[in-house]
Amino acid sequence: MIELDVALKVGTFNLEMAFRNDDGITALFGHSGSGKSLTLNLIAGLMRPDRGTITLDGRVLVDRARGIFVSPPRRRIGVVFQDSHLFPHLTVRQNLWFGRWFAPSRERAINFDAVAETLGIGKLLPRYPAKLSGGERQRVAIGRALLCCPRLLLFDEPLAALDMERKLEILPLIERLHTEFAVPIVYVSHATEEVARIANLVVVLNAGRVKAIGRPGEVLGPLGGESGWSRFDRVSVLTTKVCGANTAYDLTELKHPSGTIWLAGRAGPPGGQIRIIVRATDIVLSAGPPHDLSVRSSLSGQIGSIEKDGPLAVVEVILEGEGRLYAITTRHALDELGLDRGSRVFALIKTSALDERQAAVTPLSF
Amino acid sequence: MIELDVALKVGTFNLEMAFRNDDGITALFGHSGSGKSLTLNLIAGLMRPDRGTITLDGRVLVDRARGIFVSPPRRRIGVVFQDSHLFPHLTVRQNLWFGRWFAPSRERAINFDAVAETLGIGKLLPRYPAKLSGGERQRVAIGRALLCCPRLLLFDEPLAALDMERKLEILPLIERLHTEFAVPIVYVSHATEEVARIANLVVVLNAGRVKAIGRPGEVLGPLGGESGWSRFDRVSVLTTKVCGANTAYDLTELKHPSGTIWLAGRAGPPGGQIRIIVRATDIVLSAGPPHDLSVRSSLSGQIGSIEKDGPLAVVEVILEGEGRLYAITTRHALDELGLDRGSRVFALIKTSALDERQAAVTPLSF
Amino acid sequence: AGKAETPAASPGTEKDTPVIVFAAASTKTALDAVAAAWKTNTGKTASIAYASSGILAKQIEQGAPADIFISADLKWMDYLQKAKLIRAGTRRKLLGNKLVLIEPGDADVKLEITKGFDLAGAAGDGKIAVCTLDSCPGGIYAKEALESLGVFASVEAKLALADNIRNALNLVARGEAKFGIVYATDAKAEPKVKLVGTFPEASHSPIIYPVALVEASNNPDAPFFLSYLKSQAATKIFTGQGFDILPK
Amino acid sequence: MTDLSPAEWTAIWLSLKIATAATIASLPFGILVAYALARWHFPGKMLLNGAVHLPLVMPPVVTGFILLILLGRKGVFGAFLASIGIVLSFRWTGAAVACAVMGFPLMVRAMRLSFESIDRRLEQAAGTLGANRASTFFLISLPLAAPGILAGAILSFAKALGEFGATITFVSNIPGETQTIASAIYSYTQVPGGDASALRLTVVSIAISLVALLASEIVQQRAEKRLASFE
Amino acid sequence: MTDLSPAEWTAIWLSLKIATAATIASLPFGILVAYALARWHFPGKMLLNGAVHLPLVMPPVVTGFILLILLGRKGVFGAFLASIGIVLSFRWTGAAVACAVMGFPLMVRAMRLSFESIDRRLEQAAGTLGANRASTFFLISLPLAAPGILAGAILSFAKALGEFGATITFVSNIPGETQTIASAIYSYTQVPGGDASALRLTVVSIAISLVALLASEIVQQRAEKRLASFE
Ligand SMILES: Nc1ncnc2c1ncn2[C@@H]1O[C@H](COP(=O)(O)OP(=O)(O)OP(=O)(O)O)[C@@H](O)[C@H]1O
Ligand SMILES: Nc1ncnc2c1ncn2[C@@H]1O[C@H](COP(=O)(O)OP(=O)(O)OP(=O)(O)O)[C@@H](O)[C@H]1O
Ligand SMILES: [Mg+2]
Ligand SMILES: [Mg+2]
Repeated sequence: MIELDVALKVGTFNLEMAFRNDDGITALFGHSGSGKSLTLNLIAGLMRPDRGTITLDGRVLVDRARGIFVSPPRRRIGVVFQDSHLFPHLTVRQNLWFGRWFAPSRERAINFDAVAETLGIGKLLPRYPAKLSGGERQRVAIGRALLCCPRLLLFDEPLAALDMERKLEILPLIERLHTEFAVPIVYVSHATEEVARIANLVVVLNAGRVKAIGRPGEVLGPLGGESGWSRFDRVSVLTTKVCGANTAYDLTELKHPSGTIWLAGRAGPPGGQIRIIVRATDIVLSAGPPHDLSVRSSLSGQIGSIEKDGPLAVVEVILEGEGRLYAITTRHALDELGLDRGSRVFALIKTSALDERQAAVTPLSF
Repeated sequence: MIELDVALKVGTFNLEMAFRNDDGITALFGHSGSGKSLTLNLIAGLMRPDRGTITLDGRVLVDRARGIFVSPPRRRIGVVFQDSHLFPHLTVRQNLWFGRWFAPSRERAINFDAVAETLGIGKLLPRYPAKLSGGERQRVAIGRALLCCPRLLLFDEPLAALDMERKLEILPLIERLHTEFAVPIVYVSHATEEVARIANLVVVLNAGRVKAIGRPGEVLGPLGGESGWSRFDRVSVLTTKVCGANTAYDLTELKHPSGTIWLAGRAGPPGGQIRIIVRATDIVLSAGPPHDLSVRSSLSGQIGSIEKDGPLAVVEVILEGEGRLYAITTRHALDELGLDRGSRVFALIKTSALDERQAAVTPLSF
Repeated sequence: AGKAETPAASPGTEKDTPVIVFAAASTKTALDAVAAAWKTNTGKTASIAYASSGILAKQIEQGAPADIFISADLKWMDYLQKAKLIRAGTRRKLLGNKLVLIEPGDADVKLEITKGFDLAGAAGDGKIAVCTLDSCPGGIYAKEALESLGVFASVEAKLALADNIRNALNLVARGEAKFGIVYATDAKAEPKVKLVGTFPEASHSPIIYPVALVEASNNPDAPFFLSYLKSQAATKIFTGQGFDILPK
Repeated sequence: MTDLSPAEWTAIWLSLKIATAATIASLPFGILVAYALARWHFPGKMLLNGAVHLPLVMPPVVTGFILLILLGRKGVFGAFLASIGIVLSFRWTGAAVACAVMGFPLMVRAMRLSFESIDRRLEQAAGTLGANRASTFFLISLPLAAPGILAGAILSFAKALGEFGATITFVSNIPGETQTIASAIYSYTQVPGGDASALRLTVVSIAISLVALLASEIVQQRAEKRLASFE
Repeated sequence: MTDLSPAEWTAIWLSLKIATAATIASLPFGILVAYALARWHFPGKMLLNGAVHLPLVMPPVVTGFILLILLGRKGVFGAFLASIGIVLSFRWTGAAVACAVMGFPLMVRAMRLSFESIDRRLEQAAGTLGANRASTFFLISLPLAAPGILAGAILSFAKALGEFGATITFVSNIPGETQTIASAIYSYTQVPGGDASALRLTVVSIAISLVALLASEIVQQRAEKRLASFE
C-alpha cells in the first residue's frame, strides 16, 4: 500500500500530487517536464516535500506536519533512475551486489542468476560501467534495483533505451516482482502500452497536477481527446477468461460476454483471467458479422458515444455484458456504414495485433 | 554523401561496418549493444578505427592506411549523444549558442527561435541543465546539435525519453534539416516506425556486423523472422501519389496501382509522392473486396510467400503494379480463407492506423 | 634502524648515552670536527643539534633534553641564565670572532675601515649584505659597528638583510651584493669572497660564543665534553676555523 | 591592531602586493602545467611532474639558493633578464617569484585534480560542436575546473603570505622592498621578548588569509548552486 | 651516493619514517575534515576551514613555536600527553606531528576537491540501495575520491620530506632522533663549505619523492583506465 499527498516547489515549478494504491503497480504517465521524476524523488526520500505525507504499507515515511522524515536507506526503496547512476568504480557484478549486501538476508528473495539472465547482462559482470553501451547500463541499473529486494520499487522510464524485444522480456520480470513478492511498484513511462500492461492504477500528470487517475482502462481510453496526447496512446483494457485452445493452430480462446478473442500461443490454464490491451487504432468496426476476412476475433456491442476529431472519430463501444472498447475510425466510414450512437456494431480485433506477451495473467482487482 | 568502411575492436567487441548513402538519412538499427553508438563515435571522430576509411561529401575524414584523421571540430558533425552531455556550467541558451558561435556565419541557416519553439524549450533558456527534467535535457541536446548547422548530423536515440507526441513534432524538424539544408543524417533508433519514417537507407546491425542493408521497405519487412526481432517491428513502405481529397471528411486520397489509400487530413498537393509506413500487424487480409467494414483502404495483390511462425504467418502480398506489403495473420485464418501462395487477396488498411504525420512527402529516390 | 630509537630524552645514566649539544648553527664545521675528535679519543658520542640560538634557547626553556648549550651571542645565554635553566657556574666564554667587511672574489675595492669611512659611496647602487639587524647576532654587531663608525645612517638604505650570516656571505659570494659584513670565520671558509678589512674591536661589543651546562642535564659525560671543548685538540680545530680562543 | 608601526604597515602592504602578484603571475603557468599533466601524454611528463613538486620537497633555503644561482644578477638566466631590464634580486618582484615558485606545487596539484575530474565527454561534445582545442579549453575545461583553480590560487596566496625561507635567501630582507610579514615575524622570533610582536603580525596575516578564504568560499558556493540539481 | 655518512643514512631513514608516519597518521583526520568541508554544513565551518589553512599562512617557525608551546613537555596539552605516556617533544614522533600539521592544509585541500567533484546522485543512489551514511562513505565516496586522497597523501609526504622550519623549532635538530634530511640540509647551509653535502642530501630527498610520485601516478593511471569509456 502506498499513499501520498504532497506539494513541492522547485524553481518556478509547482508539484501537487496525491494518490493511493492499495496493491499493485502504479503507473505515472505524463509529458516531459510534468513532474514524474520529482514525484519519484519525493517517494525515494531524495527530496523533501514542502508539505504533505507519504505512507508505505502503513509506515509513515514523510509527514512534514509531524516532522517525520525517514532517510532513504531506512526506506528500502529501490530506484531505477532516468540516467542509470551506476557506480563507476565498481564492476557490473559489484554494482548488482551493492544493494543485496545491505538487504537483510531473509529478504533476499530475488535470484541473482535469474535476474542477470533475463536482463541479458551475464556476460557483462566483470566489466566496468564506463565500458557499457547505453542500453546495457540501463539493464544493469534495473538489475541493481531489483536485487536489493526493496519494499517498493520506483522505475523512471527504465525501458526507454531498449528495443521492443528486450522490453517484452523485462516487463514480465518486473511484474513477477509484484505478483511473487508483493513488491508494490511505481512506474514512470511515456509509452501507454507499457503502462497499460502492468499497472493497476494510472496517474496522469500534467504540469505538476494530477489530471486523471484510475484504472488503465478508465484513464487511457478517454485520454486521446486531450491536447498533447496522440490517438495511438489510446488503449482499452479487457478482462477475459481462458476457455479453450486450438492446439492445431496454437491459439488460445478467450471468452468475453460479447464474443471470443483468439490469442496467439498458449496463455494460462482454462478458467484463468487474462487482461488484454487493445489499441484504439487496431480495431476495425463492422456493421455485421465479419466474413471472408483474416480477422478471427469479434466482439459485439452498441455504440456509446462518438467523439469527433477532425477526419477521425473516437467510437466508444459498450460491449455486451461488461466492459467497453474505444475504436478510432474515419468519420467517413461511420457515415457510410450508417453508424451512430446506439447502433449495433462488431469490433474486429486481429490476433496478430494483440501482443500475447502483453496479455497479463491477472490476479488483480479488475 | 557519406561512405564508411571501418573496423574497430574495443575490449572483446569487434565492430565491422560498411555502408554508403548518397543522399539522405541513414538509420542505424540494432539491439542494445550491437555497436550503434560506437559507429557514431567513429564518424564523429571521437574514436579512431583500427582500419578503414570514412568519407563525407567527398572529403576523406579518416583513412588509416594513408594516416588521415580529421579532428572533430574540423569535421563539423553535430552529435546528439545518448546521454545528453550538456555543459553544466552554461545555461540552456548558452548551450544552444555554443555550437552556433563556431559555425561560419553564412552557414548559420537554421533559425534559433524556430528550433526552440519546436522543441518546446523556449521557457528553459535561462535555466541550468542540472535543473531540467530528463526529456527537457534531451530536447536541449537536440537543439544544440541542430543549431551548430553541421555538415552531418548524428542522432543517438534522441527521442527515447520523449513521448510519442513530442516525437512526432520533432521528427519533421529533423527531416526538414535534410530536405531544406541537404544535411545528411545518421540516426540510431530502436523504434522501427521512427526509422522507417525518415530514413532512405536502413542499416541493421547485429553484434557489430551489418546484418541487413537497404531501403526501409526492403529491410524492415523481412526482418521479423530473425531471432530477436518482434513482429511489431515489421513495416512495409509504400510509395503513393496524391490524387485527390475528400474535403467534406478531410481525407486525402492516395493512389497506388493496386488500389486507393485514404489518409487523414491533407497531405501535400495533388501529384506529389507520399511515402507510407504500414505495420504488418495492422493489415487485414480479405479474400474478397471488403464491405460493411469501417476500413476505407484496400489494395489488391497476390500472395508471394508465406513464412510460418508458430500460430502466426507472415504473408508477403505482391501488389498489383509495384511494391509489396507484409501482413501478419494467424495460420488458422489463412487456412479458413483458403489462402495460399498465388491466391488473390485484398489488403485492408485502416486510415486511423496510418500515422499521417509519419507519411513523408518524399522527394527521395524511391 | 634501532639507532633512531635511541631514547635521547631518557635519563642519561647509561654509559653510551650521547651528550646532546645545542649549538648555534654557525659553529657547525668546527664543532663537528671536535665531536669527531672526542669520539676517537674517548669512544663517546656527542650529538649536536644546530639551529639558531634563539630557537635553541626557547627549546631548552621548554624542556629540551640538551646537556650543553653553545650560543652565538650573550643575550640568549643571559635569557636562560635568568630563567635558571643553565648552571651558572659552568658558563664561560668559549670562542671569539671578528667582524669583517668582504667583497666578491672578483671585485677589487680598497677601503680602510675607520670612523666615517665612505662605505656608502663605495657601495654605490649595490647592496651591503648583513645579517638581520636586530635579531641575528651578526646583524646586531654590524649595526653597532656601523653606528660607532658613524656611517650607519648613510648605508642603512643599502643594507640587504639575510636571516643568517651564511646567507649574507652567499649574497656576496654570488656577486649579488657589493659588500658584506660577516664573521672572520665565515670569510675565511668561503673562497669566493675577499677580505676588505676587519672592523676595529672597539667598534662593537665583543663577539663571544658562550657555553654552559644545561641545568636539567644529568648526563655524566656532559662535563667531560664541556672540558674537552677547552682541550688542545679542540682549540686547534677552533683556531683552524678562524675563531679566537678567549681567556676564561 | 592600531599599534602597528609604520614599518609593519609597510610589510603588510608589501606582503599583500607580493602574494597577489605571485598568485596572479603563476596562474597561467599553473593552469597550463596542470592541464598538461592532467590531459596530455608526452615524453618527460614524469620529469615535469617531479620538477613541479621540487619546491615542496626541498627545504625553502635550498629553493631560494637555487633561485639565487639561476635568477640572481650574476645567475644563468638572471644575467640575461638583467640585460633586458628585468632585475629580480633585492626587488619585490624577486620575492614574488620566490613565493610563486614555492606555491607552484600546491597550485598545480589542486588544478590538476579539477581538470582530471572533468568528464571528458563534455570536452568531446564541444569538439563536435566545432570548438577547437583552445576554445574547448577556455569555454569548457577552464570553467569546469574553476573549483580547483580557485583552490590552487588560494593555496598559492596563503603560501605566499607564510613564505620567507626561499624569499629571504633569494632577495634578502630589505624593509620596504622585500621585507614581508613573514620575514618580519621571523625576525621577531629571533630576539628575546619579540614574541608579542611576532604574535601581532601573525594575527594580521591570519586575518588576511581568512578574508581571502572567505571570499573564495563564497564564489565557489555560488558556482556550485548552479551545478546542483537540488540542494 | 655511496659516500653518505652513517649520520646521513640515519637522517634519511628517519625522514622516511617521519614522512610516512606523518602522512599515515594525518590521513584519517585529513579525510574526515575534507569530507566535512566538502559535504556538511555546520556552524564554525569557516573557522575550521581557516584553522586548517593556518600552517600554510604562518611562517613555519611560528607553527613550530606554537606546537612547542602546546605540545612541549611543559606545554598545555604536552603535559597531559606526557602524563599518559605520550612524549612528543624532541622525539621523532614530535617531528612527525610537526610534518603532519604542516602538510595538513595541502592534504585537506586536495581531498576536499575530490570529494566535491563526486556526483552526489551516486551517493544518493547508494542510499536508496540501503547503504547508510557510513557505508556510502566507505564504499562510494571514499573510493571515488581516491585521486584526491592519493594526491593529498603525496603532497603531505613531499611536504614532510622538505619541512624543517616547524620541525626544527618544535623538536630541534638532534642527530638520530629528530634530524631529518631537511634539517640536516639546513645545518649544512648554515656554514660555508657545506654546499656539497647539502646538495647531496637534496638529491637524495628529491629521489625519494620522485619514487613516491611515480608510484602514485601508476596507481592513479590504473584506476583511471577503469573509469574511462575509451582512451
Ligand atoms: N532542481 C530544479 N529546479 C528547478 N526546476 C526543476 C528542478 N528539477 C526539475 N525542475 C523542473 O520541474 C519540472 C518537472 O521535472 P521532472 O524531472 O519531474 O519532469 P519529468 O516529468 O520527469 O519529465 P521527463 O519525462 O522529461 O523526465 C520540469 O519542468 C523541470 O524543469
Ligand atoms: N570502451 C569499451 N570497452 C569495451 N567494450 C565496449 C566499450 N564501449 C562499448 N563496448 C561494448 O561494445 C558493444 C557496442 O557498444 P555500443 O555502445 O556501440 O552499443 P549500442 O549499439 O549503442 O547499444 P545501446 O542501444 O545499448 O546503446 C557493447 O557490447 C559494449 O559493451
Ligand atoms: Mg523525468
Ligand atoms: Mg548506444
